[in-house]
Amino acid sequence: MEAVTENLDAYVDGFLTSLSIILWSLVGSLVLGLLIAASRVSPVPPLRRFGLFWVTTFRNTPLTVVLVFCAFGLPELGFNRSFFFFGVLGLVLYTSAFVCEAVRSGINSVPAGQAEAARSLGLTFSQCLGQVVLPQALRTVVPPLGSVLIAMFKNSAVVGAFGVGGDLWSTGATLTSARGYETLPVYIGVAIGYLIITLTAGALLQVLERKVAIAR
Amino acid sequence: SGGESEEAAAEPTVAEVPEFEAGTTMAELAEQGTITVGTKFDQPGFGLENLEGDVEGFDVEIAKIIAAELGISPEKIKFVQTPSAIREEVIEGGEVDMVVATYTINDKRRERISFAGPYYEAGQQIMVAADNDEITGPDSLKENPDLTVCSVTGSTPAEQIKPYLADPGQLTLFDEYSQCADSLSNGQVDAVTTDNVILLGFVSESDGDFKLVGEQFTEEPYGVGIAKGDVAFCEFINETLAANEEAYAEAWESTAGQVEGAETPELPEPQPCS
Amino acid sequence: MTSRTNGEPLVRLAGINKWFGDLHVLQDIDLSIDRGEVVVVIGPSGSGKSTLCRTINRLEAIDRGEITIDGQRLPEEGKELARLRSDVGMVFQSFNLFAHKTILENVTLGPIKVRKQSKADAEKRARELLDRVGVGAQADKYPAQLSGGQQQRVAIARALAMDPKVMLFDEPTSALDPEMINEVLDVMTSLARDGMTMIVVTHEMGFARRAANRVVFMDGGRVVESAEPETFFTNPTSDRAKDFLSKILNH
Amino acid sequence: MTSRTNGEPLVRLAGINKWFGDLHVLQDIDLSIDRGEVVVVIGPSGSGKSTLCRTINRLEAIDRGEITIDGQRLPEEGKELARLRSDVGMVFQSFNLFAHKTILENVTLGPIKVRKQSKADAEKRARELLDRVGVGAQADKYPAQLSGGQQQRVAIARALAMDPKVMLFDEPTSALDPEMINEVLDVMTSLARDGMTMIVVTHEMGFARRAANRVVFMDGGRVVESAEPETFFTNPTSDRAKDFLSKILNH
Amino acid sequence: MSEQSVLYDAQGPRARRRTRIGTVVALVVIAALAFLAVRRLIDREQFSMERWGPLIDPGNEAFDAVWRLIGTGIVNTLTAAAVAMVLSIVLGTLIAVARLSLGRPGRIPLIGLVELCRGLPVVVLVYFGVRVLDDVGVDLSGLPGGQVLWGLILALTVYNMVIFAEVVRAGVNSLPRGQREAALATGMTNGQAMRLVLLPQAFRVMLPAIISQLVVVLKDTSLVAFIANYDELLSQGESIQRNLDNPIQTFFVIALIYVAINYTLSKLAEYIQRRQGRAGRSTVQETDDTELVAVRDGA
Ligand SMILES: Nc1ncnc2c1ncn2[C@@H]1O[C@H](COP(=O)(O)OP(=O)(O)OP(=O)(O)O)[C@@H](O)[C@H]1O
Ligand SMILES: Nc1ncnc2c1ncn2[C@@H]1O[C@H](COP(=O)(O)OP(=O)(O)OP(=O)(O)O)[C@@H](O)[C@H]1O
Ligand SMILES: [Mg+2]
Ligand SMILES: [Mg+2]
Repeated sequence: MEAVTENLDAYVDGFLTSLSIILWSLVGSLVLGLLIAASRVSPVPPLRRFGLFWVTTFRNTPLTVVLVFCAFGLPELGFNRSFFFFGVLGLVLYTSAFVCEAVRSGINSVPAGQAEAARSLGLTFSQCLGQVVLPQALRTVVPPLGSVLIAMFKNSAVVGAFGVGGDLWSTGATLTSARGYETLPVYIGVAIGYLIITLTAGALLQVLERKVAIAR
Repeated sequence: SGGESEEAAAEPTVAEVPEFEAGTTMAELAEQGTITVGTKFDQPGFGLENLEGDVEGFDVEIAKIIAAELGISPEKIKFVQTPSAIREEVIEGGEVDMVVATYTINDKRRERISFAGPYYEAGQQIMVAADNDEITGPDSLKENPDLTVCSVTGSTPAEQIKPYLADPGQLTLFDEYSQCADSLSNGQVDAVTTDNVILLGFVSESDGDFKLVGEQFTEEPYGVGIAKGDVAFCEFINETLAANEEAYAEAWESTAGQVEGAETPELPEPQPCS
Repeated sequence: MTSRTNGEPLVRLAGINKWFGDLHVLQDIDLSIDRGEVVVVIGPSGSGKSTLCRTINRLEAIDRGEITIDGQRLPEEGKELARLRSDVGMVFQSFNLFAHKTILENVTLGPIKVRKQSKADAEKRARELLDRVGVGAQADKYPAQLSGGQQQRVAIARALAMDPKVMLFDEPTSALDPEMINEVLDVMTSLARDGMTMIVVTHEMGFARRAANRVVFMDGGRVVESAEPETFFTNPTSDRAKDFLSKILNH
Repeated sequence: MTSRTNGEPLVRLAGINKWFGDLHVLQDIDLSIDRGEVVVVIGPSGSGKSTLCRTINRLEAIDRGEITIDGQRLPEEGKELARLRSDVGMVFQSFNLFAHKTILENVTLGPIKVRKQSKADAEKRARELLDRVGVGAQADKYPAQLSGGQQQRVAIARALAMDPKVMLFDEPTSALDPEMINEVLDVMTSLARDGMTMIVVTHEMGFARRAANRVVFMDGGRVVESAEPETFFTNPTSDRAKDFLSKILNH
Repeated sequence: MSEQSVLYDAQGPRARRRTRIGTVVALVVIAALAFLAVRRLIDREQFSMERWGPLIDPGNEAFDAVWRLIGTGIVNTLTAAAVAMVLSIVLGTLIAVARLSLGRPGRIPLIGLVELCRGLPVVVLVYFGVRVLDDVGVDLSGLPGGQVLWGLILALTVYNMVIFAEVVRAGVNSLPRGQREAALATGMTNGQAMRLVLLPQAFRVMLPAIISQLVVVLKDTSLVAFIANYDELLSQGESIQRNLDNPIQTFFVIALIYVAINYTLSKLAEYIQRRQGRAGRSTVQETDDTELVAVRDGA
């Protein structure tokens, strides 16, 4: 295991780079996913269809292909940004489809009777949404949304292969092939890095789930 | 995939019924009548897979010369794609009999495998867009930390450019040089660095969009990677190369040598086998 | 009972028609309910009772016809609809208490948000109403912690807190255990005695006999019979009502 | 009615105790049911009726006491338990038909897989039973395509297909629309007439009067009263039974 | 309509007018965006026959070779995906049954395994499968298809079997308790109840989740492209565009193929569900819970 101990600083750098990919993508995919979800449940048919198109496209395309488009297709069209930007963009586009579905199914899981009861009291659309539907939807959204985001954290490893460099995944690649370390210990190190992220996130998610849990 | 090369070069004469000492790799291969060779599939001039699935290039021709001496005709060679990062592994794992893949000889690698050759002396250089006057050599990178340079994950050039960088973030890594070339052409990176001959291939393909700048700043002797400690096979390869001067020159001229400004090299002195 | 009628009916349905796709669920319904009148709607499953009830506060839109409440035409949307709905109390079969709010919050939500009452006023009145329906002690619990009968009584208190002109009940007891049915029916009976105008879809014939001024029998989306309870139960005129009563009463 | 008793009782519960965590749901229950006897169990919600019913085929394990069926002690697990369960038919409140199988397959599954009957024999018998409960025409449909009353009658046929020695019913009609209750009760009444031994948890007092040999009243996990229906309904001895009857009968 | 009812009231004339205006605005905005995108593509000569010809013009000299490569790619992608799917469903079901029937002590190592496999990026597992296994001397090259294929299959199986196990377990748990009890009451053993009653229903209920996981498996085969050589669809795309220098066009076609395959898979699931729906709705409410599970593990 000296492969890991000798290169601890490389691992730490990689870990931090991965974290920053994750944080940017987290913000991006939540915002975009909510927007797409809003258009999917809006009463305006073209928006709904657009939302459906978006979800169908990005759910059915491999992340790798999305990233290829971002890293090689967009520059071909004259959009030049850093590979970090393109990597995060690809991850955000891909994840937004899953965020959208998690949010939408959360909203749909609120029994229609709850909204009917609210309307019967004379609550307006926005009161109904803010007082009754969304607070309850939030509680059902948290677990699947958490899983989607944790999956995104894991998917961030793929971004590393698209020119970003210096993240946890490509640290592994550098150590093995350029510096000639054995693959097994190096990638056990990489795996531990990701486990730290995903297991921590999983634990936080459980705490959050318990906080928002509802007695039914 | 893999496959046999077409008549890209004049085919070396295949030895009739070669005799080898029993138990050697040569005897085994000659007996078997086939050989598996690791090479690159994405490197114009050295090893590039065309749409039909055949590989073409200098490395491929070198492999054919060696195979011919074993009594193996070109169509009996199986080419396997070996990008930089997996070359040692495939040799260690016995998945290939040898690797001819712009493979720089160095001591770190010698810990895991052995090299025959070198069969070519390359050197690392820098390729930029034709209209780029800002970069004149590796030192320009240190002067301007905004410039980015691309190379391949796990390759020696990627390691060797690092001292010339002001900031590690300047280096972009992909798993194939062709991706670096794409990124250079669409402006995502400012330079690509690796061995000059590889770069020459891209320059010639680019219709004048790319150029090489500065002198070569390293020495990259290309060797044939073989199983560690197979001295007999190593010596056999060295002898074969030395004995086939004409085929060697022809191999160069029909492949990498077609690039403008490339001179036909002399076969370098072999390093001792170990 | 005619004494209760003073001029204009409180709820008036005229020529109501509604389709679900191809299904004609309400067919030319005409119905007037006077101030203080208690109408029980019965009929076989799928006959359109719930749909009828839900059109009255426009939880279902109608396709043809006109509904007026207290002389005012039922608005189709927006603030006006919300205001009108606040005057029509509704009690559902499945209670539909807000699962994320306490009992007290369930009852005060409407008064505070819709009637703009102060929190203190709303809570005071809510506690009175909860006491009246017999669940005052549960005010700080969440709905899931209450029995079905208790939940339904809270739902009634929630509707009452808006001081509605009319109350709609859609099978308020059919999701309840037998012992709890009576505690809810008792609250409803006392409401009826106090002069509340009520439209009640139910299978509880005892309640109909005891508290209703009129029984409306529906079948296949139409009002087939409409009569005083005594007349209806002892001497139904239509075959369909006879058949239905025989099925439901002979055990 | 004593004529039905020939020696040994068919089901015997002796000193049964059961806890759910801290909750003592069955307390020292002693009960014997003779061959051909029909016992109706009534009592308030939570009094342990369902639990009692479910201990008899060990869907709930007991903590103390002994249950024997036809002289044989109830096995605790494994193949012997499965064999014994196949002799005890059970009908649930929520029907629990196998949703992925047709009506016919629902009825033949047990005979084929447990009794190892041939498919042809099992189907012949299944069709007879389905005819007997009046749903023969639905044999090839799936459960979801049937009304609740029809589903419950299939569930009875499914239990009968195993030729059980005793049938357990846990509130078989309380998930049904009022119009469908009678069609199920009629099937049960005819079963009782044919001499089937039955233990029935129900709130249908009409059925208890009509078909039961004995009414067992439970409260708080204990058997509080056990008497012939006529005696029980007209002259209950315990206060709790009186209170319960008043709650449930006065509407 | 049912989807909207929790959010929206029945529409009145004003709401209908607002919706109509919204529709027009949305259409205009979408059209404008599409126009800008197309113009950019034209500016960059992305519609030239030089770039598209080899992909869409059968007369083009490279056309046959390109589609032969793509064809091999599809076959290889489907092979890896299909084998991994079958293995992970079978193993996943076994794990689920074990987890459902074992007592607490037996369950703990299983839960540990599940957490470990789910905590790692698939790409790391694929790396272990195709590179590390080889390095530590596990030789799969004797199997039909070779080391890389089986390394990939192994990695995808390990990653997905635990997810399928969770899906199947959730499916069994979502069935009403009464289904199992009715089976036991009929005299079936625990095993019979599981096999004859619970699992068949769990699979039906979880079909959407299972299918979306199958889509994930299929997509994940492409991860091998930058780890080792296996000529699946994405790798073939890379080698085509290396020769033709038309990344946008090539990867557009590649993406389209992925979407087509995956979309067909999802539609197939819907079709099967609808057929079953006609035959008999399941005992549980299908949409919400299973969708949630599907979404949960989908990404
Ligand atoms: N949202 C809907 N979409 C389509 N059809 C519906 C809808 N709601 C009700 N229906 C159908 O309309 C008819 C009348 O339904 P309704 O619920 O009003 O009957 P009901 O008399 O209340 O019956 P029950 O006693 O079962 O509650 C039924 O056939 C029902 O299936
Ligand atoms: N699985 C369980 N775990 C914990 N407590 C239980 C469980 N099942 C039943 N109980 C509790 O045991 C008591 C008796 O329940 P049981 O269902 O036998 O009553 P019941 O008389 O059938 O009531 P009902 O008329 O409501 O069906 C109740 O307090 C109930 O909450
Ligand atoms: Mg109804
Ligand atoms: Mg019960």
